[in-house]
Amino acid sequence: MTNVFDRAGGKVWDAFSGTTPSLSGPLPDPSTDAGWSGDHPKRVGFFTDTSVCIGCKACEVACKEWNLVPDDGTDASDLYRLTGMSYDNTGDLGASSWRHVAFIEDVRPHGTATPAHGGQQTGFLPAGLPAVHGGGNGHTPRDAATAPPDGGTVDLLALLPDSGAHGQQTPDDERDVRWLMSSDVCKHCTHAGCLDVCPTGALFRTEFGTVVVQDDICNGCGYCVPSCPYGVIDVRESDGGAHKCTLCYDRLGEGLEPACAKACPTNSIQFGDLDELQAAADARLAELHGRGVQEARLYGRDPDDGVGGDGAFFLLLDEPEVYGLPPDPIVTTRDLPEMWRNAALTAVGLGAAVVAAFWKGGRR
Amino acid sequence: MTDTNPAEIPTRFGHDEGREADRGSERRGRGRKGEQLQVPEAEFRSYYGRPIIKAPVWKNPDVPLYLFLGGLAATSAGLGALGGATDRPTLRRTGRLAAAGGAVGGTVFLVHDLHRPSRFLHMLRVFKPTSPLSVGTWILSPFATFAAATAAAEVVEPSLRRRGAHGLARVVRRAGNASGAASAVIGPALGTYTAVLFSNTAVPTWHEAHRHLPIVFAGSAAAAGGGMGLVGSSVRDNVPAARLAVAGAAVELAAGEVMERQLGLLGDVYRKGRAHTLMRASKACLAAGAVGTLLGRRRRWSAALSGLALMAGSALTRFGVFDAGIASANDPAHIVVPQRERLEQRRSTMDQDVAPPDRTFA
Amino acid sequence: MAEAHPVGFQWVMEAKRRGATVIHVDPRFTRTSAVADLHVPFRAGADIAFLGGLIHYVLDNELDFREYVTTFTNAAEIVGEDFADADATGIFSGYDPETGRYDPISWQMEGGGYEAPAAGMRDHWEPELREHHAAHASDTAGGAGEQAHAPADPPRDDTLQHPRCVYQVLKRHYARYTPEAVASVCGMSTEQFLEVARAITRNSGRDRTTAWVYSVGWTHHTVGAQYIRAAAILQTLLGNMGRPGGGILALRGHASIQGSTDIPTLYDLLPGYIPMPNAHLHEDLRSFLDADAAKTGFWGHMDAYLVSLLKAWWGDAATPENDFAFGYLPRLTGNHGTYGIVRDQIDKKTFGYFLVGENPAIGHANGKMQRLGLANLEWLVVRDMQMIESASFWKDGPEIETGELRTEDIGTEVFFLPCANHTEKSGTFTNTQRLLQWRREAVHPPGDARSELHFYFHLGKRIREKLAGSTDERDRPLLDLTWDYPTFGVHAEPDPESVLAEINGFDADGDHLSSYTQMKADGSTSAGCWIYTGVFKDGVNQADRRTPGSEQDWVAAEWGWAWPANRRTLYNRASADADGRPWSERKAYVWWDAEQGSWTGHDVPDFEATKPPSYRPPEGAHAEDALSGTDAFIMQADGKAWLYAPTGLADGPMPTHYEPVESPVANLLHDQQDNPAREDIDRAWNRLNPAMSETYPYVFLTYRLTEHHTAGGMSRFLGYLSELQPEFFCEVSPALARERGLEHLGWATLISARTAIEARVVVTERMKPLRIGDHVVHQIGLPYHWGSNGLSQGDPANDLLGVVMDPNVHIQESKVATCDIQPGRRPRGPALLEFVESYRRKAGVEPGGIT
Amino acid sequence: MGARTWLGEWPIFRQATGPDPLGRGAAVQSPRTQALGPRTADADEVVKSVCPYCAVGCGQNIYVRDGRVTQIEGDPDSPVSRGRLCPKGSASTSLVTSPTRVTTVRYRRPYATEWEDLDLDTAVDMIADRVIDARRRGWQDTDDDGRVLRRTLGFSSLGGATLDNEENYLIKKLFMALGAIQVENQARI
Repeated sequence: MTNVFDRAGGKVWDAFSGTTPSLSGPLPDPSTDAGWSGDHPKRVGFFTDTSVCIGCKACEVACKEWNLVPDDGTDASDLYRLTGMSYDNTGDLGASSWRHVAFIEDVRPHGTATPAHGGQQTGFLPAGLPAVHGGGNGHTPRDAATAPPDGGTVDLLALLPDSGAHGQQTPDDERDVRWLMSSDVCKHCTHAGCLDVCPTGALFRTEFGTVVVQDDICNGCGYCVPSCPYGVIDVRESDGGAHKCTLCYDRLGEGLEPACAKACPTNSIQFGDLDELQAAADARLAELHGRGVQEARLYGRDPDDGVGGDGAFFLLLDEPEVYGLPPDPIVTTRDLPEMWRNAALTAVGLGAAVVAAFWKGGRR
Repeated sequence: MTDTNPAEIPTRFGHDEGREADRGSERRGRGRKGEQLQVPEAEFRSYYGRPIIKAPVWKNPDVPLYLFLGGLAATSAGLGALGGATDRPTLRRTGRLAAAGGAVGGTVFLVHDLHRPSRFLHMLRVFKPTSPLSVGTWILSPFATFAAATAAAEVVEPSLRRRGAHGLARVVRRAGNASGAASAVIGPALGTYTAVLFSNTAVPTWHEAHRHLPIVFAGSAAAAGGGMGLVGSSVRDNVPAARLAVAGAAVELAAGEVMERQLGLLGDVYRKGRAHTLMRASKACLAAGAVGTLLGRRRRWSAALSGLALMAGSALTRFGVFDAGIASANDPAHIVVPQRERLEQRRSTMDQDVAPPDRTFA
Repeated sequence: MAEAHPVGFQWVMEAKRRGATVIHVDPRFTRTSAVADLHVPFRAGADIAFLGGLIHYVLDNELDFREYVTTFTNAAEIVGEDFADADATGIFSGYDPETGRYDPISWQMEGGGYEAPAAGMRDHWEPELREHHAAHASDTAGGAGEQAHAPADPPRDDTLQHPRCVYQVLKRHYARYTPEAVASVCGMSTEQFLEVARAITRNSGRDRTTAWVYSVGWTHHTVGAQYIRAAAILQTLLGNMGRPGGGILALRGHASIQGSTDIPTLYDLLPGYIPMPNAHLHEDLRSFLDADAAKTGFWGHMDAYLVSLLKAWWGDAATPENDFAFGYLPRLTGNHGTYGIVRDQIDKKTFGYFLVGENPAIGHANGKMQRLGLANLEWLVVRDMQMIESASFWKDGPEIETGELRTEDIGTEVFFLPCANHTEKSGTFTNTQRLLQWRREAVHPPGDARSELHFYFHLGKRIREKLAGSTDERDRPLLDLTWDYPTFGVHAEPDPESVLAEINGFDADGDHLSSYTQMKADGSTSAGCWIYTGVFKDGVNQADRRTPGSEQDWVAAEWGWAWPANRRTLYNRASADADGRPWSERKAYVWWDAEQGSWTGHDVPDFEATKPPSYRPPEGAHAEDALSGTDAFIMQADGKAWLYAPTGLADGPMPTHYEPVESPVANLLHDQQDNPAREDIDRAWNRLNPAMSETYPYVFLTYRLTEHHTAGGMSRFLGYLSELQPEFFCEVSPALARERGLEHLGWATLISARTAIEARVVVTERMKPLRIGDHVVHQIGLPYHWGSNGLSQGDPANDLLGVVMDPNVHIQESKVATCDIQPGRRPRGPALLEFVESYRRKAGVEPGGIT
Repeated sequence: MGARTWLGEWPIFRQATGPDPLGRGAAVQSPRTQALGPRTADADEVVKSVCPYCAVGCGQNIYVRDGRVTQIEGDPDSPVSRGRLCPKGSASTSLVTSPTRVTTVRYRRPYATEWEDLDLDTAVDMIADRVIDARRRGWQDTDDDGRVLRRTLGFSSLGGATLDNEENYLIKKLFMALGAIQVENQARI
């Protein structure tokens, strides 16, 4: 036994001390890293091309139907209420929303907007959706007392461009509106914070390279919730378990594609082997840039980013934060060795302090 | 149209506070009126001002109390063990009982915090060095076992002696000493791992403080354990507790201050709202407790009072840090602004000729 | 399209990916606009001005596809001298201000007598007119009915220069529809208009085609039929009909709304678009056919279609001696459209009502009118899956709240019978592209739920049993009816395939017909719907064919079955030129194969397979034989696409812009403000807002959202859909919000002469105020899915609408009307009535009420 | 089953002995997860169908187990829809299994304030009686000019756009035989 643990311990240490680069950075094959043998399937993922998204929300419904996810909302009283965030009444990803379609009404002075994709090239003004304050719908911040004090209703009216930066110089009929839609989902990160911090092994990396919660294991500790740099996973009030997109793990084994991708009418959500999706995405980006859609950019595609690249990545038409995505997410486990070192040193210090307190113990 | 009812604001969206009449004039600004900020307002864009990451679902007060009790137990175990070794029976007794009480109480709160408490034992399926909570479980479990055994010994031994079972009492005492020593050795880890627990999250105010938080928490643990020692031990025995408490309070105060300053924008959560109140109260308690200890250690009541103040200060820090994290998670600016800055920095250091101009890795 | 037909929209996105330009012309900025290359916001109800402007642009710049136009349309034909254009007045010749109706006799082509439209419609006009036409026909054609209908080689000018040739008449009619004028009417910039005009003309011709897609945004108007006509004229001029990538495509909103028009649960049609007979003195089958069927083109066989139908219904009881039981058919005497029926319900002229899968209390215009109709019935049968508002109106309808009705005073006996859903029965839906697809039963319906097939079959059986032995002549049709479908299962479910087989029809030997061309008028064949004949070809349920799309070409002819004859594109003969050659390689679809001596191509040719392009009809030829090898529009009596329609329309031979009845602005193109031939229901519960009313200054339009379905019976009761669009809301522009003090997410009350409703306010830049002349027009968007039942609830938007109708099809104008909007919730109870009345007083509208 | 098996399944043991020392993948997979498969895999039957909402006519596959619908998905074979569905079509399973669906006859007497129960057969019989009665009372043999009408205006019908062609056919056929001309549906709306 001792040998076994020594060996394992050695491996743990290797992984941990950076000999095996598995806490951050590019990782060609996260499945192998997670102990799946060499003949496991290729890593799969989603490429969500928001330039063809029509915001129909089929993905949201198909996901719920397949995964038997309950209606969202914390209780019946706020279930059937408008959020006022354009046609988005889901609000965000959560335990009961594994797909979330964001709607952004982006207003620009006439002639400066680029058609959604393609069309003639016009200038691009970075003036986009204004920052709007307040909790919006859904989750009023978990602890109202600690909510940002400026939380108010989402008062779009007060934020309309003619009362803002563009001021009176752009009358109503000289403003163009761009309506951006994007179906958000769990990113199935190469380095998944939720998975790293899960103390029970409920969250695990599958042979497909995806990140899945095992509901029979999860004890609802909630650690994964704040560990996700994208705010994806959450604990469901009704059953206490943490839930998020499984990339339809139960379907993959049978060769079925995930429910959302299957339903998506315009193929905005594409499912497949990640390397192929990446190639397709690069080609699509080049095509859009060729057509003058300069604001198109890929998000989560880069294996050098803070999470080692996403298994579910996106083509966006504006800055990520406009869609509610963090502009430069990192997996905090990246800093864990340093944190452990600090904690260990401090612990030593604390122990020393206790001992020191007894130094030449003066007694009254 | 005077006979229709006035517009109703749906309760789901309405917050009474913060409805500034002229919010519209600050489209891109953060729109915080009437709030004196040290950090200039940052411009950022977001999705309807909604949080980007999810705030912890950890329960309040369970988790702050667990942190506090863990810290208390961590140092109490050491005080108990060394108190026994240096013939300070009241400190020994206090330390041992507090260590056990803290560990058991902390475990109770930790289990209660789970949304599926019956599955607490699932924590023992795995050992994950990447999960501070897993590591913490493997710290807490033996610690609590040893501490509880030690406390049991502490309680059982005298009664054995009273019944004349001296041999058995001796065995029990030795066992208690051994397990007490073990818990004392493990203790400091229990006191500082919780800092990693918080830091290893995407909550900006916690993660960015990962260099300071262990020190703050260590100080807090020392203040709590020391404070408990002051409360529970006699004036004869309480010097180490007083030293530890004062040192802990000093460290906690200093490290806390440094942390808040170095957080910059992210520190704003400590300068407003409930976290601000809690941290102010914490500092006041710590300062009062430390001064009280220095001046009044020799009187049983003032020593106890100072000890209570220090414990309160320690606990309030935990609550304050917890609240600050929630507020930070709920504020999209905490995500967007630093990450944007990071991106800009990276971009500005990139060679413009090499960087593909048409590809944005956001 | 992306909004209400997202999956169909995948093909638009596919086309766009391949380089197509997508233009969205809509008062709203919808999900479609979001991904379109160009969104042209414009004023609801201005479509004919817009389309007329495009026609003007085409003609003015001679951008029409001239070879197509001269080959396939009536452009070269000469209009009679009596015809006077609408010109500045907006009224064509033949209008009688007394009756508000047109006599179309002056619209006829030169040298031709009165020409019957392709099928039916002669009874559209007042009895006097009808008799007049009959006389006229007899006079001019020497008493031989047939002669009256044959195109007597009308005079033509193929140079299109004759001042009275259709081309020139059309050009004059649209002369006033200049880009500047129509842009002003529509509220768009001239540049925007020209951008569209340039795009569609550039994209039409030999090598390119443009398609127009519409939904009820074009039909829900007092000039709805003319909207479609306008598009038809434009598309025909540009050569976009009968060709791949062309056409005018209707997106229909219910699973088998196409099927319920083909096999019509509609009062004025028999299956296969055969007109219902109207009441005439001494009318028999022959005189009906003489008057209502064209003699040339494929309607020339209406006798065979009708006799086969009568044989399908009355079997052996339909004999040559009794006119094949033609006399069994009930006769019409006027408009019995749904709004007329409801009016009769309110007047207690009709006593019972079946509602099968419809929720008129929410889904139909003027909900109050609908509910009053229900409340004045003796009995009501509702068949649905959920407890819809039309079943529970006596308990919780808005009129109960206002005190207009009291539950205890409502005498309606209500039977709510649960129905089977689409997984619980087999049968065919006909989709929006005429495709019949068979669904197979997956599970049995629960509890008392039954299919409609079961209900009506057994109801019919029960009634026949109760009347068995009756000697009353009026019961003969019922007792002689063929009503003996095989049944199966514990509930004795009729076999739907046996019904489909009856619809398909049988020949004299009892074999399944394979084509309507096999039909005979001698009673030897039977078929329930001639256009569906072939769906059971060879005894095989063709609608159940499911060869995967991936294993077929792009026409996918082996999936399901499209009427007629499994053709996927109608009039596809027009995809080849006069000589039968494809207009271009790229657009090759159906062509003449001279070697084989037959038409061939990717689709089933919509033409007699072996009729060569060079065919010219002999004198006096009948039916299809009277059409030449270039007459692609084979259902037309002359085989031509009509740019100018001498018959068939009640409100003019060419589409003319009229303002909606409730319009905030004056008609800038013609003196006549609104459709002079429209139909009204002038009752206290159907008051109309005056045009250009300051009391009701804003335009509103009703529409659907992706997340819901029509009146909500299939969506508001489902959690997954309700949570996505949880509340009734109105969409307003920021400018209107400022003008009226509306707050985002606050409440607003919307008021019309009918009632007032409340909605959450959604302020959005997607709604744009428009400048019409010097007038700023605000438009308010109202999704109409909500009612008081279900998981997500709200006031019904359709309650705000009044009923005014198109004179051709009796469809209501519900896509544009006016209202006022004010912040805050609406008054409750009787106060609501007084509130609405105060508006009516202010606007000078007669008092409203429930009688 | 012994300690050995138990130990072998203990993820920590697997962590220590297998290729997943950090316990992030293979080592922590639970037996239940390992056995996971799509619930459609054990369907008794996959039935071809068509979406009941709009008129695009998207293909649907209906998965049935033990006489109940367990899942409805797009039919990839359909050249109309290529397996895709909109949110409404995707909600078809909810539609057909809705807990608020009414599956028994509900009857409201004239002037009553509440629903009551009624046997289906009785209901159909009562409706047949009412049809016969209304037909008789609304009957018109001729109009004022003596033109033959042979029809009844006693009752009417609305609906059909959501029904099958076969059902519409029976409705039209029966109503024509009854002389009832007032048949309408959503196509007029």
